[in-house]
Amino acid sequence: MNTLLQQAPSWGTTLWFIIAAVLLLAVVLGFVTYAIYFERKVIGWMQLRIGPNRVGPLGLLQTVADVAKLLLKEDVRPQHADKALFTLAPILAYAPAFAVLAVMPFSESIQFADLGIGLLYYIALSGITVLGVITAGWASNNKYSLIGGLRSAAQMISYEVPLVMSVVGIVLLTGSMNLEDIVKAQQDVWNIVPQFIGFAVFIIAAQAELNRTPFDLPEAESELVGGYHVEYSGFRFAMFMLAEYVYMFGMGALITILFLGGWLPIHPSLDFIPGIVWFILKFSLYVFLQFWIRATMPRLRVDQLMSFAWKVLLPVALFNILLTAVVVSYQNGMF
Amino acid sequence: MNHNILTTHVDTSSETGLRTEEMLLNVGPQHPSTHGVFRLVVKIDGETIKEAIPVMGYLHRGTEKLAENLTYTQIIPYTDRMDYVSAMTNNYVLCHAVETMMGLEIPERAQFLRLIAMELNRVASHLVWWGTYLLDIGAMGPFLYAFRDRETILDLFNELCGARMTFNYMRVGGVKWDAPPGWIDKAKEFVQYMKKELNNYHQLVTGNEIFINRLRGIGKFDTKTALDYSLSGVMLRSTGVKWDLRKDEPYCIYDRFEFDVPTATEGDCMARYHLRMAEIEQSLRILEQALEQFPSEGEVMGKVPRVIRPPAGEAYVRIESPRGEIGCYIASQGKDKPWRLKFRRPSFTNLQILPKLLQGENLANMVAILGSIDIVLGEVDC
Amino acid sequence: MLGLAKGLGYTFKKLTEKKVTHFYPDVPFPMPPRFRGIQHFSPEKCIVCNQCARICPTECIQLTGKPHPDPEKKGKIIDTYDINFELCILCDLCTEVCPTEAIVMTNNFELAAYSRDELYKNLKWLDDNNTNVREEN
Amino acid sequence: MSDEKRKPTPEEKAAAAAEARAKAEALRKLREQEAQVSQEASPVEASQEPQEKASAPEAKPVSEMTPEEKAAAKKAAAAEAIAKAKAAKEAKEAAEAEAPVAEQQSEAVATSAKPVSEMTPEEKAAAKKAAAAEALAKAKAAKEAKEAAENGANSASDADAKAKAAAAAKAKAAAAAAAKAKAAREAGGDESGDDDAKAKAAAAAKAKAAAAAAAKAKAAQATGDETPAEEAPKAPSKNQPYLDKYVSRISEAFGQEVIEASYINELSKEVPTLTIQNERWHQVAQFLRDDEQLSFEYLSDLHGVDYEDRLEVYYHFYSYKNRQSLAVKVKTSREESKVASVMDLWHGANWNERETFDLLGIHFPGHKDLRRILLPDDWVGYPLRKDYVQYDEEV
Repeated sequence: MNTLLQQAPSWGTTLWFIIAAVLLLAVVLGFVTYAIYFERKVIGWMQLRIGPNRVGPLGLLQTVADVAKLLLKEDVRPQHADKALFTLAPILAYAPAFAVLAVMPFSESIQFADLGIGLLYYIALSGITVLGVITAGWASNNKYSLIGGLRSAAQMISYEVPLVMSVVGIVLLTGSMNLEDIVKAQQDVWNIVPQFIGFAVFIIAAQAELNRTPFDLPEAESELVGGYHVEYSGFRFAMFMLAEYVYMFGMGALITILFLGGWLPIHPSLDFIPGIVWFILKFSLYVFLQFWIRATMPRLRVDQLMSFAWKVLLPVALFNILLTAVVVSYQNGMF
Repeated sequence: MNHNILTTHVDTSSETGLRTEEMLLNVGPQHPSTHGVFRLVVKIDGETIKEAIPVMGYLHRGTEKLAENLTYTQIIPYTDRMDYVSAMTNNYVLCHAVETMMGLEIPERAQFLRLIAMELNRVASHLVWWGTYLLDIGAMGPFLYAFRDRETILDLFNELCGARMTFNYMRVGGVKWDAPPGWIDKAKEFVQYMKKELNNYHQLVTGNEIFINRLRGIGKFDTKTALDYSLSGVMLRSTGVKWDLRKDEPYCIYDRFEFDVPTATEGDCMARYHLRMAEIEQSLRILEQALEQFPSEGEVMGKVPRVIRPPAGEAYVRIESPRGEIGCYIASQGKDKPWRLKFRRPSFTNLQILPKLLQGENLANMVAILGSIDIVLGEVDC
Repeated sequence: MLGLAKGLGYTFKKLTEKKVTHFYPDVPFPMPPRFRGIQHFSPEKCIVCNQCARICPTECIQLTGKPHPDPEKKGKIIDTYDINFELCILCDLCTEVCPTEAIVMTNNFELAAYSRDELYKNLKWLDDNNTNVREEN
Repeated sequence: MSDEKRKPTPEEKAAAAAEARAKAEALRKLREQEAQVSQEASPVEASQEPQEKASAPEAKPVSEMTPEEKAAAKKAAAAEAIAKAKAAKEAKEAAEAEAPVAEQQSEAVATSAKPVSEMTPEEKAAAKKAAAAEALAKAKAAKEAKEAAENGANSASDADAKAKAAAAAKAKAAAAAAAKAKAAREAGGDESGDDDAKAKAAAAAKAKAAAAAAAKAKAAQATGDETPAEEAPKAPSKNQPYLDKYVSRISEAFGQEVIEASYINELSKEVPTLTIQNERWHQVAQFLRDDEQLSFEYLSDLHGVDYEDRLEVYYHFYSYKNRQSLAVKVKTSREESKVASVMDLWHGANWNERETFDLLGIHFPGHKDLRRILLPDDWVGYPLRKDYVQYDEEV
């Protein structure tokens, strides 16, 4: 892939890019389909239900059926909605979530673009998603949507800060923003050990970034009925759902890379297992944690959410940076 | 609705020139957290509630008017549909009112069956509350755990009277069915199970820091306000008034059993949460004793005239429903149909304090406060 | 944090616990003997005393009688008997007052229909609804 | 119905008095036996005692008192309270002394009755005598069970404060000299009540024939018999004293006329029930809430009833402080139905009044937000009225 990127653009390379993108999209869609299935099953089991089991064997085609239903649905748009923005919003939400996947090194060989500043790229792009959410909230011309959209803006922007701060420690340790370098630097010990504080902050902030329990305020169904996507239905709604899960995919991948050693095995002696399997294992662990939390936690309140970000997470993240800086300096023999 | 809430205030900041406007938000009639068809018009400034006006009546079926053309036996199925989460207490309050007027003797066994049914129903009702309240707060798991256990109670009721929610179980002078064989043992088993399960509930929710932070100090009021607003049940007890009609004006055979009336002094949502959980415990305690002492034989229907005609006059009785004080007023003219029947519905009366509690609160607290009042819309609208 | 962890522990334990889901449409749901389902009506037992129609709180029962075909016998026999299941609340009062147990409850409860008109059940339908008849009335 | 409930007591008393006067103890024995059975018997039986000792005519005014004198009820209550307090004290003493001879008791009664008769006019004196008799009954019971007497003392003592105030303010002020003269005349002795012996002599005017020994014996007997009956309260209903208290407090503050009727509602768990004059309802309501001894701070229920010739609003109050219930009814006409709102006193009345307005069309002047609550705003008519016909646009 990297060699392709470095070639002069031609029809041939463009075709390859498109094929690669479609392939990734297919993988991601497959993930989303089964992430939703898995989520429903896991939460079902935890709630003593059996989850989807009607469509296909063990209900495996449930999500497929759901998507088919959404695609076949009438495209409803509120009369007084802002037409252009209303149409644009789902795309705006989905596109960046998908674009961030480009820099993810899923294994040593599977990576689409090896950017030197992969981490920065990820963070910068993921910030755009909030635009889609806020646009959706505004364009729907619905009060619940608006509140949801604005909550979302406040929340995502606030949590972006501790999220970024928490990974600075890793950057300090590794001395690189390249995701592949970061993984390779974890050869001896995963970042979760030296950067545990950063990990804790990151996982909490990531939860908020993803708008998932216990930070699912923008779509809090018991308060805001459905938040920013309350007026969306059919395919447009599917886009939002997709964005949410793709974003989760991205976040899962990032957390695996940053803290869990990416494709590296748990012990060098287990090297014979392909890296991608390790990656998927660690990644699934995170996704499972997501569902587990969702089955357990109640939701925070807006003001608590905001003060938590600024008064707890941010100072902790800053402290982590300081600590890491001191340790790194010490190791480098500055003291 | 000609109310000044409809006028929203537009404000222009003198410094920035930014125009801000209050927003009217219709919460309901179809909203996940109103637990039925209840509408709340809130005027919000940002997410702060400036004013709230409850609008109800979407479920008004005119039970009181219908009752004027029905015999007392016929009214009983209608009471099932008032507070459909704890229909047994509704059944009882009507029968109790008629029995008080007529001075009827209720057979011992029927008394026990009534009490057991009511207490089981109280547990079931609080379980529903627990589940739905946590759903309001944003946790979806507890709902299903609570409903699983409630299911056991409903199955017990199904065996007892052939229906899961609309029991139509009690009759003036007794109850319709005796306990089927083995039912008492099943109930005993459930009580033991529930006692254990209750600890799990606490483990799952009560200690949860997010949950505690959501509830503590929210929806606070003091005893004076509670009395002023005619609050009853847990709403009143959460302010420190030790008042439970089961204890203080014993009806049925509650005076034979040992139980405590849990009270709290904080008067906030957390206090009400703890009280309801403690009430489940106390109900289980009563059930344990009642099931133990359940008479091995006896009639379940007292001697009742073929046509029930309470003497001319009026009566008002009140009992403790899971939601508070449920009252029944009957004005009789000596006929077989009531001249006027009125239910004092605890949900309706308790809901009155909502606009006061919501003032200045965050929108997210709205659901927490509304949920902690524990309303059933079938009862509010009657 | 301890509270959160406890909660997580509880839900994790539940992951493998026995599920409580009923496989309802696939496996019929057994109802206890006293269950109040759709009524069964046996015309030969009915003495047209009208008590069921009178006790019905929603007035969903309509019936007419005709003179006994055998002129020797007194009384009436049932001619038409309709229950409107749009109104019926299955409160059990009609079976309670019936002196001959002509109308009894069954354990059947599936009444869904695509049209409201289908919910008017006549004598024949009620007579044919003779499975799972309740024994204790 | 309301008056019927109230009347029997004085009437029966009067009847009993007449009988006592005319007849001998044989009848009394019967009544004493009855005392075990009926609750009412205890005051009835007790009221005979002073009538034997004091002169008979005094008993008569008891029955006349209610219709005639405005404040009579209140005073009677006050007197009752005093007597109770005294009786309780004496009962205690008696109990402590452990000399439960009937003679001492009758003396005790006489002494307790004495100061009362000194300070009030004839009716009041009579009332007090009646009360004193009750006290005697109590004293007897006390002799049997010390605890009972102490309870009586407790209950009487809170009544005592108010009763004394009332009696001192009104009863004493009532022309003491004339009263004394009258009382003296009626009692048949100049210095009646001054001395035990004299009181006894006066009382003995008619009942002299009934030998003291026999009376004492019976009294002693009665004490034994009465014990179970004494557990049930002294009045026909256990709530009668409360009703009396409410009536006296309210009529003291607003005059008798604000209470249109007062009775114990036997059908409704014996709740004291008052019918209050519509025009002054709001003042009375305020008094009900704010008065120290009433303090009905909780409005349990509020609703209306259509009686075809009138509308009634029914209130059910509860006092958490005193642990007592009270039902109040306010009548209004069907055509121009108006009952003052109590929303400013009990917020809990807010929606209940709206509901009553919605369904019965009773207006509550003073309510801040009287709109329909359950029915749509454009609903025509008031469904719970008996003549309601649903409005049909097409007709």
